[in-house]
Amino acid sequence: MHTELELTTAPEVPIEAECLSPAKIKGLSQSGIEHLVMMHGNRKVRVGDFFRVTGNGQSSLRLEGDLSRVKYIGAGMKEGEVRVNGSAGMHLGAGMSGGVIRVSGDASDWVGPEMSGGRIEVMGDAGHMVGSAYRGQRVGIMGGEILIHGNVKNELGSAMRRGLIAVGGQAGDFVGVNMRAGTIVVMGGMGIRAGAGMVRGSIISFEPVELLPTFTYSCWLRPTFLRFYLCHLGQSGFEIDDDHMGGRYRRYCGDSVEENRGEILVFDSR
Amino acid sequence: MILIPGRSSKQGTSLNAGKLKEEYQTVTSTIEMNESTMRKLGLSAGDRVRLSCATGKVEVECGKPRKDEDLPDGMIFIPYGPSSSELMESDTAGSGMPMSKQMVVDVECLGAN
Amino acid sequence: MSETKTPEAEKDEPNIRIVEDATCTFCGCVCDDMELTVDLDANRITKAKNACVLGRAWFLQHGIEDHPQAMIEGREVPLEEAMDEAARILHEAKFPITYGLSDSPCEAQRVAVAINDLVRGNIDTTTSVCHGPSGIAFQGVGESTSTLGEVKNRADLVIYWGGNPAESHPRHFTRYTVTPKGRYIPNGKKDRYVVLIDVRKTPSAPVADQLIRVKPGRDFELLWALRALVRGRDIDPDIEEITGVSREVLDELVERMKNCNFGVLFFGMGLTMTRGRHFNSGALLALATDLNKHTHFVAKPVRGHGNVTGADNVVSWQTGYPFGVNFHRGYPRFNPGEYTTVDLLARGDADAALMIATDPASNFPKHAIEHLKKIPVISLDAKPTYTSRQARVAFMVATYGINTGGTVYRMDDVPITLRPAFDSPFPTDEEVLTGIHTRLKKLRANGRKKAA
Amino acid sequence: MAENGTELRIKGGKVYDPANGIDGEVRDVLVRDGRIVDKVSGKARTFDAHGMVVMPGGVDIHCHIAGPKVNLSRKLQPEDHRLDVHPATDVTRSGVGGVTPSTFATGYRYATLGYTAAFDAAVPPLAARHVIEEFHDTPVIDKGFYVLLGNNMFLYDLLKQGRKQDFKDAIAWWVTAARAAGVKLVNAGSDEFWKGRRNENVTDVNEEIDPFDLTPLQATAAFIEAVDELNLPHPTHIHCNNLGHSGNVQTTLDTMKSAEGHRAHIAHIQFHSYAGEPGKRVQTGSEAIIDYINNNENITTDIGMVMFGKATAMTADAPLTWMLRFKDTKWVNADTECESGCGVMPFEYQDTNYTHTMQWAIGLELFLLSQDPWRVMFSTDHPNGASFRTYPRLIRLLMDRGFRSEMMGRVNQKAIKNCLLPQLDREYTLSEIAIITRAAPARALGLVNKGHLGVGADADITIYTDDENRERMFNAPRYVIKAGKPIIEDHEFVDDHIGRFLHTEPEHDPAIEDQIRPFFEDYYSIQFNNYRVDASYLHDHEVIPLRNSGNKKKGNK
Repeated sequence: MHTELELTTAPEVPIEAECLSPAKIKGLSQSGIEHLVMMHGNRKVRVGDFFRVTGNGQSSLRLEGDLSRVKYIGAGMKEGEVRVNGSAGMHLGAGMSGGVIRVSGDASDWVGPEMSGGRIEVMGDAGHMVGSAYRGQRVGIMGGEILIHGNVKNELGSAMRRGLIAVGGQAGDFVGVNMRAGTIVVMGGMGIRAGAGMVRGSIISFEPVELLPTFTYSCWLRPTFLRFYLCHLGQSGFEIDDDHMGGRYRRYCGDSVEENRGEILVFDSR
Repeated sequence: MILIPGRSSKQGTSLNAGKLKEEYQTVTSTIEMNESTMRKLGLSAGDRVRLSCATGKVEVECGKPRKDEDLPDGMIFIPYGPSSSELMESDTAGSGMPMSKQMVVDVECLGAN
Repeated sequence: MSETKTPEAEKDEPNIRIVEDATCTFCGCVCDDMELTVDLDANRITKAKNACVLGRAWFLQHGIEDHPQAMIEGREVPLEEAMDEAARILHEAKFPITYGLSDSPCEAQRVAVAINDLVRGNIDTTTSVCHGPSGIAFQGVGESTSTLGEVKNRADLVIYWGGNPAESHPRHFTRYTVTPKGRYIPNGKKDRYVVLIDVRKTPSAPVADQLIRVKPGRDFELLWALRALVRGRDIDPDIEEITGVSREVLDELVERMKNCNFGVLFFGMGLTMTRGRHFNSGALLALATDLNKHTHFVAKPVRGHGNVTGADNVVSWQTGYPFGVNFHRGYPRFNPGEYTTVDLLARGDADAALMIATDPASNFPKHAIEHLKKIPVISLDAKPTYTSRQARVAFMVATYGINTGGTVYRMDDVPITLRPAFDSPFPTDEEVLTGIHTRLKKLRANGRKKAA
Repeated sequence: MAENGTELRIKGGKVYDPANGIDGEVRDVLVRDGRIVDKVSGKARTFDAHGMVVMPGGVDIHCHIAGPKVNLSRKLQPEDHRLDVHPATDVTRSGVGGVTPSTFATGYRYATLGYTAAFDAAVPPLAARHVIEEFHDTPVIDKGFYVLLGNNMFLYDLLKQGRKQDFKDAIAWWVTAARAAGVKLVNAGSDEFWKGRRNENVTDVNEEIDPFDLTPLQATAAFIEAVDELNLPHPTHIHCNNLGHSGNVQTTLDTMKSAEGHRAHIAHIQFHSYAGEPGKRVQTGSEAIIDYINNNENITTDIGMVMFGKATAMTADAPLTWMLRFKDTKWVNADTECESGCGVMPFEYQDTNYTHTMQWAIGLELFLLSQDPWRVMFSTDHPNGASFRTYPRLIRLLMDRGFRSEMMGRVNQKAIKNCLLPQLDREYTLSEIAIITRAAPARALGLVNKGHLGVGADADITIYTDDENRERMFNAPRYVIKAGKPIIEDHEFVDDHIGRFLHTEPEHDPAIEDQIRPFFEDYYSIQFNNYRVDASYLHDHEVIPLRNSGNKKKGNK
C-alpha cells in the first residue's frame, strides 16, 4: 500500500516540500495530505494546490511527474520509502537517517546532504555535491548509501565521514575532497583532483585517474573488502563485471598534505 | 584553444565613458593571441574571427599579436564583456561562479574585416 | 557630512572647488588621497591629482548626462511613479531577486537587504562572480590576513597569484604593497622580494623580482604541492610536467616563504574563476595559514569593485552570510549554487529582479541573460547599461563617491567615508531604495489588514 | 525614544534597585518621556507587575558584538547560523543566531534576556566606523565600545620618548576620534612579537619590547595612569598578558599592582586566574586573585565565565588563538596596521575536558569568593567564554547551590577534585544579581542614568515573572521597556527600537594632531583627514560625562 502524489500543476518557481516524506504524511487522511504546507518561492501553498493525492498517509510514498523543481523531497526521513517516478529537485533526502528513496530519473545538486543512514538510489544522473557537506561544515555524511546509476558532477562525497557512495557513470572533479572516512566507488571515470585533502577513506575508480602530486603509489592489491562492496552493488542493479570484482588495483596513498592515510584504488588489470 | 577573459586598463577606462558607447564595445570584442598561435591559425590583426563552444558563438576581431613569452600558445585573451558572456557556461558547480576564465573554444577565421 | 576645503583660488574663480582627500571608488583599492578640481559651472571634474589611469577616467569622464530620472518600459515617468511600480513588482513576485550592490555605498546596501527581508526575496552581490569562491574557501579554512598598511610597513615578501594589478588595480603596487616605504621597510621596494605567479606574462610582470609561470588550470596542483613541501611532505617528482614549474623553483620559493619576516599572498580571479574555483582560493588561504608555523604570513584577495567589500560586510552583519542569501522562509539562508544570481537566472528560478549598479545583461553567462529578458527587471544605474536598456523600471541614480557621500570598505575591510565633488540632479540609490522600501512596508501592512 | 507624553505605571512589582537601596520592595515604577519620574497622570498606561520582579535593564560591560572580528566570525560559520534561525516578525527584522548572531538577532536576543545596553570590548580605531555602522543595525539596546590602544605604535613611540603629556593628549584624541566609551589594552606589547618576530608572544611582562625600550608592564601602567588622569568615565579596560596560560596568576597580580592606586578594570579575569606551571595542567588561582581584588578598591573586574558548549575565540590577542588552534581548525588572523592584531576561531568547551571544567569552576569560584559585587561583575566575554545566551543558566548557577552541585556531578571529576568550587556554599541573592548584571557595570562605565530606577534614570526596565528556577526566569522577561517604550509584552516583541550610541569626549590639546599627522602619513594607508569618525555616524547618541565633571549631558537628545 502506498500513497500516490501526482504533480499536476507545474510550479512557476521552485517548491520546497520537506513534507513529502513518509513520517510527515503517515496517518493523515487524503485531505490532510492535501493541506500540508509547502513553500512555492516565498509563498505558502498546500500540497493539494500542485499535486493530485490518491490514498491516505502510508509509509510508502509514490511521487509522479517532473519534480525537478521540487526541493527537499524525503528530507529528514527516518523510515519508509519514497519513490519518484520522474526527476527530483535539490536537497533530495537531506538529513535522512533511515528508509529508502528511489528516483527513476535524474536528481539535482545536493543529494543526501547531512545523511546519517538509509539509502538513496538515483537511476539517472545527479548534480554537484552529491553526499556532501554544506558550506562551512567540516564533516559531511555520517552514514548510509547513495547509489547513482548515471553521472554526477563535482564534489562527490566531500568531507564524508562514513557510508558508501557509488556512481555507475562518470564523476566530476574533486571526488571525495576533504574526505574523513568512508568509501566512494566510481565506475565510469572521474575528473581531476580526486581525494584532495582526504584524511582517511577509500576512493575506488574503475578507470584511470589523474592524481594530485601529493598522492604516491604504494602497491597493487586485490582488495577483499571491495568484493563485498561490489557484490552488494551488483545486487543493487549496477553491472559489475568479473574483472573489476576480482581484479588487481593500484593503490595510491594520500593526501600527503594531510596524514597520508587515505587511499585511491585504481583498477589496473584482471 | 583556451579563452581567458580578463580585465584590461582599456576596458576599465572605456567602462567609464559608458557601456553602450562604441569604445567599450570595440574593446570587449577584440581578442589577443601570441604571434605563433596567430601564424598557426593564419590570422593577422584586424581579421574577423568566430569563437564557438557548446554554449554559443560570437564574432570578434583579432587584435595585434602579443609576444610569445607574454601569452602562451593556444591561449586567447579577451576583455570581459558581452562577447565573453555569449560563450560562458552557466553551471557554477555549487559555487555561484560560472567558469569565466578558462573556456574551451573553437576558433574559425572569417577573413579580413 | 564631509569637509571640503575651499582654497584661496576660489576668490578669483568662484566656480572652482578643490576637494582634498576624496576617495576613488572605481576599484577595490579605494584610494582616498584624491585631490579633485571641480568646475562647478560645468558639473565636471577637471583634474584628479593622484589618480591612476582608471581613476582619471572615472573622475574626468563623469558628467551629468541628459537622461530621465526614471523610466518605465522606456517611457519617462515621475520618480514617484517608478518607485510605485518597482514596489508593486517586488511585492507581487514569488521569487524576487536583488543583485549588484558593489558600486553602492553601505547606506544603500543596508536598505537593499531590508527590502529583501521584507519581501522575502533573495539578495546576492557581485561577490558571487568575483571572490565568492574565496568566501566559500574562507568558510572552510579561515584566513590569515591584514590591512594594506601592515603590508606596507612589514612585508618583505610579496607574492601575487593569478592577478594583474598593473591593469586592474594600478596603484596597488605603488600605494600599498611594493614601492612604499614602511616602518620596517625603510627602503621600499629594495627591502622586498616580489614574486608574480600567473599563466601569462602580464603587464604586472616588470615589478616582480621573479615570475613563475604556471600551466593554465594548474594553480591548484601548484598550491597543493607547495602546501605539502611547507609541511615537509613528499610530492610527485613529475611536478614540473604537471604544473610547468620545476622542483628547484618550488623548493626555493618554499624556503623563501618560510624564511621571510612577514609574507603576503595576494590573489586574483585567476584562481577563483578557473577550474577548481573555491578550492583554488582555499588552497592558497591554507598555504598562508600553514606558513604561520614558520613565520608571519597573510593572504588577501584583490577585490574588484569599489565597495564590493562593503557589500560583503553589510550582508554579513545583517544576515550572517556574505552573499547569496535567501529570505523565502522569513529568515536568511545561504547556499552558493542555489541562491546565487547566475544560478537563479540560468535555472529560471527568479520571477523579478532588482539590479543595483550592475550590468548582468553584459557580463553574465548567456543562459542567465536569456532568463533576465523574460522577467520584470528594476535597474538602478549611474549610466545607461545593457541591463537598464531592457529593464521594465529603470532609475538613473547619482554616482557614488562623485555625487554622493556614504561609506565604502576598501578591499582590506577598512571603512572610508566618501567626499562628494558636486551635486547631481539624480537621486541617490539610497533614496530610491528607501522610497521603494517605504512603499513595500505600506503594501505589506495593507496585505496584513486584508488578511485580518 | 518614546514620544513625548508617553506615560507608564508599572504597578505592584517587587523592585530590585540596589543603587537606590531598594531590595525587593513592592512599589510602583513610573515613567514619562523615556525617563523614570515620581509622578504620572491618570492617563498613564498601567502594567500590572504583581508577583513579578522589576529590575533596571541589564548592562553588559564586556562582550564582542560588532565590527570586523565579529563579522569575520559570522562569515566564517554558516554552519552555526543554519541551525539557529531568527525569523522576522511584523515589527522586527530577521537574522540568524548561533554563537555570533547577525546584528538584528544580537539586539533582539539581548532584549529577550532583559539586557538594554552592551559594550563591545575591542575595536581598533581604524574599524570604529564599521562598528558604529553595525550598531545602527543592532536594535533595542544602547551600545558603545572601548578602543584598542594597547599596541598602538604611535603611543608606544611617545612612551619610548618619555613624552607623557603628549601620550595623554594622544589617548584622549584617539578616544574622541574613534568615538569610544573607554580605552582597552589587549596583551599589551604583543603585536611586535606576533607580527614582527614570526608569531612569537610576550611571555614575561618585564621583558623589553623591541624597539620601544619598554616592558609590557610599564606600558600598561602608563595607560592606567593617563586614562585615570584624563577622568574618563571608565578606567583602562585591561586584557592582561598571558591569557589562558597556566601560572598566569602572577602576571595578573603584577598588572593589578601596576595600577598603584589608579583605577583599572581587569577584563574576563577568569582567563587570568590560573595557577600551576606554564605548559602544565591548569590549577585554580581564584583565591589569590580575588583576595587582591577584595582588598584593593581601585580594581574592578568582570569575570568572563565559561559555559560548556559552542563558543568562538575572538580577540585582539592573535597569538592566543594560534596557541588554541587544534589540528586544522579554521582560524582567522587579521592584523590592523599600527594598531592591533586579531584572532578568531570556533571553539567548544566540553564538560568532559579537565581544562574546560577548571575554567568553568574558576569563574564560579571568583564570584562566590567576591566580597564586593559592585566591583566584580558578570560577563562571559561573549562569545569567548560562552554565548551571551547562557547568562540565565550562569545566573542560576550563582543563585542555586543545588543546581550547582548537580552540574558538578556531570563534569570532569578530576577538575572538580582540584578546585575549590565544592567547598563554596554561597548563593547570590536577586539583589546581588541586579548589582553584578546592572548596577555595577553601569557605575563602572560612568553611566549615571543607567543601572538604576531612581528619578531621572533612563526608563530601561525589565520585568520578570518570579520563578524559583532562575534560569527560566532570566531567560524570558515578561516585559522589556526601553527608553520608556514597551518593546516586549507578554514575551512577544511589540515594537522595534534602534537604541542609542554611547561615547565619551575627554579634553585634550588639539595640537596633538600635528604630532600624529606625520606619523600617520608615513605608516598608515589611509589619509589622516579620513580617519576620524565624523558626526554623521552618530545618529541618536549620548556623550558619557567625564568623572568629576558634574552631571552634564550632551548628545542630540
